[in-house]
Amino acid sequence: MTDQGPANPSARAPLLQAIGITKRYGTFLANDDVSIDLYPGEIHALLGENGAGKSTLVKTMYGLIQPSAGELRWLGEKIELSGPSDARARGIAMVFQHFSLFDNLTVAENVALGLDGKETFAAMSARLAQVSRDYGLPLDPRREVWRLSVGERQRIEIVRALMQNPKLLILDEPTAVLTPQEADLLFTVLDRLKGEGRALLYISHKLDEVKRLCDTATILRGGKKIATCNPRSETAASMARMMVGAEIGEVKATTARAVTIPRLLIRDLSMAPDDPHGTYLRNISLEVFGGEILGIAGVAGNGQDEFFSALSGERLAPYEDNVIIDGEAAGNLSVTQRRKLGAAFVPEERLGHGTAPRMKLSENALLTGHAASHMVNHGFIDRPATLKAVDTTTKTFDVRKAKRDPEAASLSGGNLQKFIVGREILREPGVLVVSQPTWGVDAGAAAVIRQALVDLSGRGSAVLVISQDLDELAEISDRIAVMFHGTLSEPVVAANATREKLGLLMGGAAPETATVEEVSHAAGA
Amino acid sequence: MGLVEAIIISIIAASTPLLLAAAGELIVERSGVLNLGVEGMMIMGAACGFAGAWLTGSTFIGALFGIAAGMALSFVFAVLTLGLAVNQVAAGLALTILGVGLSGLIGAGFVGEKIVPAPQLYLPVLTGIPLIGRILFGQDGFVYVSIALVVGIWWFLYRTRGGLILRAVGDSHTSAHALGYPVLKIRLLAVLFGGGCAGLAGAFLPLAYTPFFIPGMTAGRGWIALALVVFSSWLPGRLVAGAYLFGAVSILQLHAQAFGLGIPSQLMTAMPYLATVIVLVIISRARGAAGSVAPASLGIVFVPDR
Amino acid sequence: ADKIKVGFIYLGPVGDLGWTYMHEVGRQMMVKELGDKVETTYLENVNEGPDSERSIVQLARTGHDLIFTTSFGYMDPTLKVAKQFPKIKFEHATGFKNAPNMGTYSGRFYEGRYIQGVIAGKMSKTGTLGYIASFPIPEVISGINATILGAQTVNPNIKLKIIWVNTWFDPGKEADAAKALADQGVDVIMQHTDSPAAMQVAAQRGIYAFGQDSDMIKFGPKTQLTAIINNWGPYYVKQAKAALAGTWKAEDTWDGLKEKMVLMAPYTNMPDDVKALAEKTEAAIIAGELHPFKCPVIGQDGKAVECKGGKNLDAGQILGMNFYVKGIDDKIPGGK
Amino acid sequence: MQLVLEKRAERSAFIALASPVLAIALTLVTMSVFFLILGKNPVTALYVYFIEPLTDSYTLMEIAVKASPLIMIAIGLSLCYLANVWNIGAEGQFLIGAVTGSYLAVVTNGTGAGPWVLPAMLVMGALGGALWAMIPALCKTRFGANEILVSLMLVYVADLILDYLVRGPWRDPKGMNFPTTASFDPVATVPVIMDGGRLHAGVILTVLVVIAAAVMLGRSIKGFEIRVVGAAPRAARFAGFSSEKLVIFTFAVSGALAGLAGIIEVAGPVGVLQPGISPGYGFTAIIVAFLGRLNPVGILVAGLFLALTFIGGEGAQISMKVPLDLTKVFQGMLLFYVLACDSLILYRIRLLTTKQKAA
Ligand SMILES: Nc1ncnc2c1ncn2[C@@H]1O[C@H](COP(=O)(O)OP(=O)(O)OP(=O)(O)O)[C@@H](O)[C@H]1O
Ligand SMILES: Nc1ncnc2c1ncn2[C@@H]1O[C@H](COP(=O)(O)OP(=O)(O)OP(=O)(O)O)[C@@H](O)[C@H]1O
Ligand SMILES: [Mg+2]
Ligand SMILES: [Mg+2]
Repeated sequence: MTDQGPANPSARAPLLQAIGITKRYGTFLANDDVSIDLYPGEIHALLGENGAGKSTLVKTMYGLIQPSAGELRWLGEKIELSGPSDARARGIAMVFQHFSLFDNLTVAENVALGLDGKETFAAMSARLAQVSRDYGLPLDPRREVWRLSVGERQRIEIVRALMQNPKLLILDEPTAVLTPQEADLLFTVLDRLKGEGRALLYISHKLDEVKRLCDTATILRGGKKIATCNPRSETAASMARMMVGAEIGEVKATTARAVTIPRLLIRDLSMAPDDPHGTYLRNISLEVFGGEILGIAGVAGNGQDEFFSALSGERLAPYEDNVIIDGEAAGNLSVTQRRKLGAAFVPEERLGHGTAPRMKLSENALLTGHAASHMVNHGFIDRPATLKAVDTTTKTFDVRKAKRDPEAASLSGGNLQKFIVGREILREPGVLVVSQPTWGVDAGAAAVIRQALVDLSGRGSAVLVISQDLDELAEISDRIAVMFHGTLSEPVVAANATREKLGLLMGGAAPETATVEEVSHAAGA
Repeated sequence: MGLVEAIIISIIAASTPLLLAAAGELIVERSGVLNLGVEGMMIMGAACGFAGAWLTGSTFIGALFGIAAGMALSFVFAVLTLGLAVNQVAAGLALTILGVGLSGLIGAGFVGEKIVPAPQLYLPVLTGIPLIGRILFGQDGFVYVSIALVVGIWWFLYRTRGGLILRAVGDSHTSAHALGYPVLKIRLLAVLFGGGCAGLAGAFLPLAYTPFFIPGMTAGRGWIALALVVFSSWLPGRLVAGAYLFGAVSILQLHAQAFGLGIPSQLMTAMPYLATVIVLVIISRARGAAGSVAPASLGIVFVPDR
Repeated sequence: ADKIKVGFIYLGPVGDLGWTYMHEVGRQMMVKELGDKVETTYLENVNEGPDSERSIVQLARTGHDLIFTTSFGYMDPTLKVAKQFPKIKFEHATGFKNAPNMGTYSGRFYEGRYIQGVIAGKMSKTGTLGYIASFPIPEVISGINATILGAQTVNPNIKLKIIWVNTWFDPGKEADAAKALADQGVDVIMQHTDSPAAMQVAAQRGIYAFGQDSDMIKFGPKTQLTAIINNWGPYYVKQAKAALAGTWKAEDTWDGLKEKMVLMAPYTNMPDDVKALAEKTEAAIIAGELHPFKCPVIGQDGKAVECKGGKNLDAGQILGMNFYVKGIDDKIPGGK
Repeated sequence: MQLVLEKRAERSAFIALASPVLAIALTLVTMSVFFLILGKNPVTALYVYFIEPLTDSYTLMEIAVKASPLIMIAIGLSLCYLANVWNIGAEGQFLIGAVTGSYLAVVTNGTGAGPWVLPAMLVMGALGGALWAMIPALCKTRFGANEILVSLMLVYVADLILDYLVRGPWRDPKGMNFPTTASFDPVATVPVIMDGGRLHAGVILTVLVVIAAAVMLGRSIKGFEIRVVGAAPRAARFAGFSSEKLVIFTFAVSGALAGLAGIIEVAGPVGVLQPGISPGYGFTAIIVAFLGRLNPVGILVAGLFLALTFIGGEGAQISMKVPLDLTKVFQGMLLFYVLACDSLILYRIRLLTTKQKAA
């Protein structure tokens, strides 16, 4: 962390100015007259709920999309970016929210593709080794990307951006997939870049991170700029208020959280992954009681996906008593049969996994509802019943949408997530397994979802939450376990689980011995 | 000329149109596009190639006509699948129907005409070397072009930046787009290249193989070329092996009959197709563990955000 | 009638250079000879399955008086349509079913094959002939037998290598088969497939070949020994005239060299004595002195085939031929 | 200038209706241009192609007869394609269905067997087609082999099996050794249901298949399963639908329908088993499936429309003496236009001038 206070913007000339940027998709305004000034030697945060237009704005700055109105100025001069390579040529680099990597190509080839090819491949490779050593971001240039962990992939993105020696570096939610330790490492790098006099634009949903790191923050809401402020003189709550435009309620614990019998049991589950890039699950045992929320922390790619599909029945466990739902051995039962036992599941990926994007909400209600509700009679679909399920979910969870039964893809991320969680909770499951319930969801929607989970457990259900967001887990879980390389740690009572302790477990080290550096290294391996 | 040498020469000739068309399709598929219209582009290449050679008296110009015809047809495909994001399977099949019809119309006037076949290389000393002389130094231009093409494709894919970009586009069009590569333009070029190769492959038939034109003379070779690309798991080296293997099976079954081996001719004729199925199964199975080698974006439409 | 409409159903495209093409040549000859008196129509590429009946009906319904259906597979549909349209005259090529208003016609192509056999037997230095065969139907088998019987008259030890390509038409494959034969030491190639591909291969290899369906001398000026020409024109003219005159009758016509439905292209690229022998053979066949399937015909098992026709095999035996004669060292595909 | 597509937030219902009309209009315009170039009167030509066949009962029946196998096969294929399973070997399944169904006709020929023969033949045909389709299906589910290529390669093999049988073991003993089975007995023949033409009972089966498919896709959970697996495979798995089972199911159904179409064709309009029983129905049906937008009713209309172009094309050969290849060109073009116009359902098209591009 630097001790240096926020730079005084007015004293220096801005590097890049966006003036009155407007981006129209059809009739929808993704950006509406947004202006922002970025200064060298300064980290500027860009905040906003899901769909506020953050990515749209930075893609405009990177030349990837063309604004419908407004202009960019580079060192005071008006510029028109014809494309990303044009932006790169001026010294603008970007780390994308959704990785822009090529799985079947090597690290070096991926990096080469992000550069403009003026040097030979050999020279580029040498420089790659140099840069990654300099910034402490080790990479094996010959490995293919699909073999790498998420953290390593993020590293490629960052090194690739650094190799352009950029004057302006844009990072779109870079810490979403990192362990706290990895994130700390990244912050060190960012501070160093700032010290080198570069401008940084930083997008994140994690407000404490922003407070720690950034000198200035611009807040977007509904495509419009709401304010530019100094994050250090704001509180997380005040910034969240600006983002959402309203107070965000605290999650209230329900009083009746009587922990009863174990409703979900996992017994010595070991499983090979079905794709070659996956993680082996090793000897996982766990009990989730009725009335409790058990959180599973861990860096993405440590077996959570495999664990989720073993629980949901998308993949069958080796033995039927590996998974026991409400007393029934379910390890070899299909998803549908498990749902019939009263289990419900919410996967991490909203579009394409939790829902079929191009199908209507009523059909998406049927997606999980066909198993254990009255939507199907003798093999035929009861249309009115599916529509009614949509209406109920809409009302109970405040799902905002343009019409009664739109396609899933047309909903914003937060609203779709509310729909999916609501769809499952309204079935009053005895066991709910939910993965990343609020991933990339804005604060308002996140609060609604978390409250619903707490309420469900209050009604006696067993809730298993897989999440990378430690704050979220701390807020709602009763106990927390950590997943690392396919193994699961002993759960600890949430009240005793400090960030430090969990962070070390997430790095796979026994808490007493490991140092931060070792851990982050191990997490990437 | 010994029997073995003669058989090898026949195999090379039979394999050449397959290799030419498949090499082009390999590039197309590497860029992430599946063009099932190879048969249609080939037969157009045959009709126009013959027309060109007959009108000008030059095999070379004929070949250029063939290439141009294949490219023109592939351009129509590109407009649909790249410009209008149309389903590639459907568009490819439609392309074949269109190509067969058009080639019939164009070729109708040339049926029964005759041209001088493409000359074969003759180098005074080298061609005379026993056994390998004719094989290495006595082929027609198409054969050398087909080999050069595959070597060139290998070099391009693995040794140049352009090739790296092409592979990247086929692997993930979203990432390539995010990095500022013009995905659709690159695919357009790939599709046109594939069309040109298919056209050249088609032109080979009336210009070198059987120097006259008849409607439908490609007789399903375009489909075989498609199978070869999969067979090769999108690798140029294996493509050569596959094409020659296929040529070898189809030639050797004829020889087996002439030797009077007494196997049902239907079974013999079915051999290459059965062999393709079996090889497909074997490679797919072997690949299972290592993950798919197909370009990850193959056949998926891409519509860039702007 | 002073004017009739004549329709043709073709199996292939008119430009196939082979079977369909020769019917088309015949049609054009009819148009040339009869001028305004006939109006002709053809439907090409008519599949032998479900489409053929409709195509024939379409011609029948659009005022055609005389309809030629030019492939074996049209037999049943033609018969069916003929029954529906008793006033219209039908002629079916190469089949064996007929009706009061449906005749059949075909050529005795085996006569030409026999002459080719004689020539080939003389011309071959290696003593091995090559035969590119399409499908093992009787017409092809009788052609193979006639060939070897002819060849045996000049070279009792003649050998025949047969390749079945399972297609009437795939120039590439025909060329491959020709190459395979040439590579195996064959020096005269005969074919029962439609394209000139084999002729061109033979030309490249400097060996001999015979044209099929039409005179292919253009594709092998130094290669073609002769060709069997399917000469449908005169027959078409004759039948159209009969229809015009009202004298048309349903008949089974099976004409050969004598009636000029089968023609031999000029004998070229051979020494005079061979040419003379060929001409003599042709003349003998025309005169009825020589029959290619003169009894006894010895089968592969060495026994004489039953002689149903008195001196020769009868028409049924030839039209349904399903055995090889002695001297062919091979098996008929699918045969028992 | 550059063509740019913009995704619509929702598919446009209006364009879904307007697009086929637009596509046909464009085809007609293009055809007219062709005819003008060929020196023919386009109005007459279009009349011959599209109207004349509709003006008389024989050609109307023929349209139904021609369309029937196309529609039946296309319905099966549409299930595959909706589920993202690429069966392009329906031609082979058609042929094998014809073969397995004909087996009974061949062995009972002349034995005076009862009326059970035809129903049993239809069942055998459907089973044969389904089993043949199992080869690519199992190669895909077991080994991950690409079904497009396997199913396609098997077309050639099926063709050769049929060929082998009718030239060898199944050859009509009284048929002068020509490559055909004996004509089927009346009990082995699909009955004609209307005088003066070939309209046969198989057409009724086709209509039933269309209705069944429409009900299944629109109303049943199985239809939903097919659509979900095709549209979002992971979501389908999450819903508890197995994509592997569905590969088997859709291949089996489409193989069975193709096989059924095959045996109906042989036992109906053709009446014997012989080479060349299919004028490429299996491939043309792919086009019908797409023309009909993978929707049963759409396929019904598309099949009839394509049959109309075939029969109109024959009419044009007869009365205008235009070559058959022209009809093929029109068919290819029609499909292009339909596909292109359909893309407007999902996307909006904008033309950018170079200037707008920079702005
Ligand atoms: N190509 C597009 N067409 C139509 N709408 C789009 C397009 N791209 C983005 N949008 C819409 O624009 C809005 C802003 O999207 P953007 O990705 O900029 O949000 P964001 O602030 O980055 O959100 P998140 O926090 O989820 O990343 C969203 O409502 C999104 O649905
Ligand atoms: N100038 C370049 N820019 C971008 N990529 C390149 C360039 N040259 C080569 N490549 C790509 O880099 C990869 C490796 O290239 P190259 O063989 O030159 O590397 P290398 O380090 O010399 O490897 P090796 O030691 O195996 O020969 C190839 O995939 C190639 O496509
Ligand atoms: Mg974003
Ligand atoms: Mg090197």
